[in-house]
Amino acid sequence: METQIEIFETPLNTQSCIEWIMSPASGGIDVFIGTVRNATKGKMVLKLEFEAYKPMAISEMSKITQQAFEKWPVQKILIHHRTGTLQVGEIPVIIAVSAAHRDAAFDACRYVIDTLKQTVPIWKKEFFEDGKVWVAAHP
Amino acid sequence: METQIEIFETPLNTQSCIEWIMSPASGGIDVFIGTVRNATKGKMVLKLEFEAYKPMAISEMSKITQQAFEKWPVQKILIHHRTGTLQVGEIPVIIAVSAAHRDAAFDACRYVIDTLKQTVPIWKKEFFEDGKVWVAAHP
Amino acid sequence: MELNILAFGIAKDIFGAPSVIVNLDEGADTATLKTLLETQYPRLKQLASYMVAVNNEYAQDENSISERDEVAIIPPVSGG
Amino acid sequence: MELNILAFGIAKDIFGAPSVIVNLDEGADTATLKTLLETQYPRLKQLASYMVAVNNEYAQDENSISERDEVAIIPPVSGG
Repeated sequence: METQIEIFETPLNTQSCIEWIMSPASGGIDVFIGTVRNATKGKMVLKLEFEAYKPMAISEMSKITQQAFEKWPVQKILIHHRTGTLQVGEIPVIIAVSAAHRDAAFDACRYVIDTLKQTVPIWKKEFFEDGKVWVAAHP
Repeated sequence: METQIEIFETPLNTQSCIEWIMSPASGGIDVFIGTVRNATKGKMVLKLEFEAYKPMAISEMSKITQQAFEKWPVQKILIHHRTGTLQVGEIPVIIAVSAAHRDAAFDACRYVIDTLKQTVPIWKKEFFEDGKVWVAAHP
Repeated sequence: MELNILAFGIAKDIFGAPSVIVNLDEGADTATLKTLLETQYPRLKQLASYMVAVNNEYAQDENSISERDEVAIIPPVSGG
Repeated sequence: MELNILAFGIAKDIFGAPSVIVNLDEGADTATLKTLLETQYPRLKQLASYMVAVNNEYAQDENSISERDEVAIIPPVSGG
């Protein structure tokens, strides 16, 4: 039950995540990679900015991993989140989960990203040609 | 709706899979990495051998990706499968799926690996200290 | 007591600063803090929702706050 | 007709070779092929199950086979 939970201001590295998560005891690894899409609801996105309340974000991500360990027989969980300005195609988040069997890895990985988006104090601002908006702020 | 379906006799490369699957139109990527576990039902595994009926395996994997494109709004699907002798910790299979939204990527990725294990003519032989066995051959 | 309130995301825009200082009675609860902030910054009420965090934990309305607590306004999150 | 039957996985072990040649009437169906093979190689019947593939497609028992077809025995798969 190892975790690696980090918030970076520099580009995330998928390869180092995969190297950390692999182990001889694992049979299945699920990796979720969030990427900055070029459009939101049909509107062209220029870039994103992510801001984190860092100590609380780390604490909330740690809670999520503990919940996942309680719910599924998984071995390692990694969460890397990026902050700052991201261009289209860049990676805001990587979640990686290893388990003896793949079902647990899939279930836990999906739980971690779904819950992260609900509870972890990180905010995304989308920049369009005609303005910018904090996502999810208004109804 | 692009696919990359390949069977290799050499080690699979997670990084090249991720480079291929990423695109500015994607918001979520799910990557499943199968790895050779050091034990099966408590018994130490020394190595595995994978054998494929290659043309039919490619054809069946292609069918699975087409089914996934029909079922979910996903953008690209990659399947790389290894054959030959694999040591503990090595990677027999990588599935990667990109989509605008993560739910489709997760669902399709899981469908691809689950269905691959049911229909694609590839066989695994497990080597233990006291013998070897073709997996799933007998009841 | 004087409380320093951290703000993130759109709350920072609404406050016009990454933190603001408010005056509250010692031991006042989270609900009182929210009411005070909404009076001073009416745009807070236009958010889809927002939470208060005390010492890096989401706080309930009835949680009391003391002067040494780290208090933050958490608008709807959108990480990942 | 003489048919070359490809074998994989444990079927290769049972045949003792990666392919065997069998004699079948032209147009015989898959069920007939299976019966013939099970007579010659009784260990086939001990498999959890096995399929016949004709030209890289899973074949049903009633599918007929012609001399130019590529025919393979597909024991339970275990890839991934």
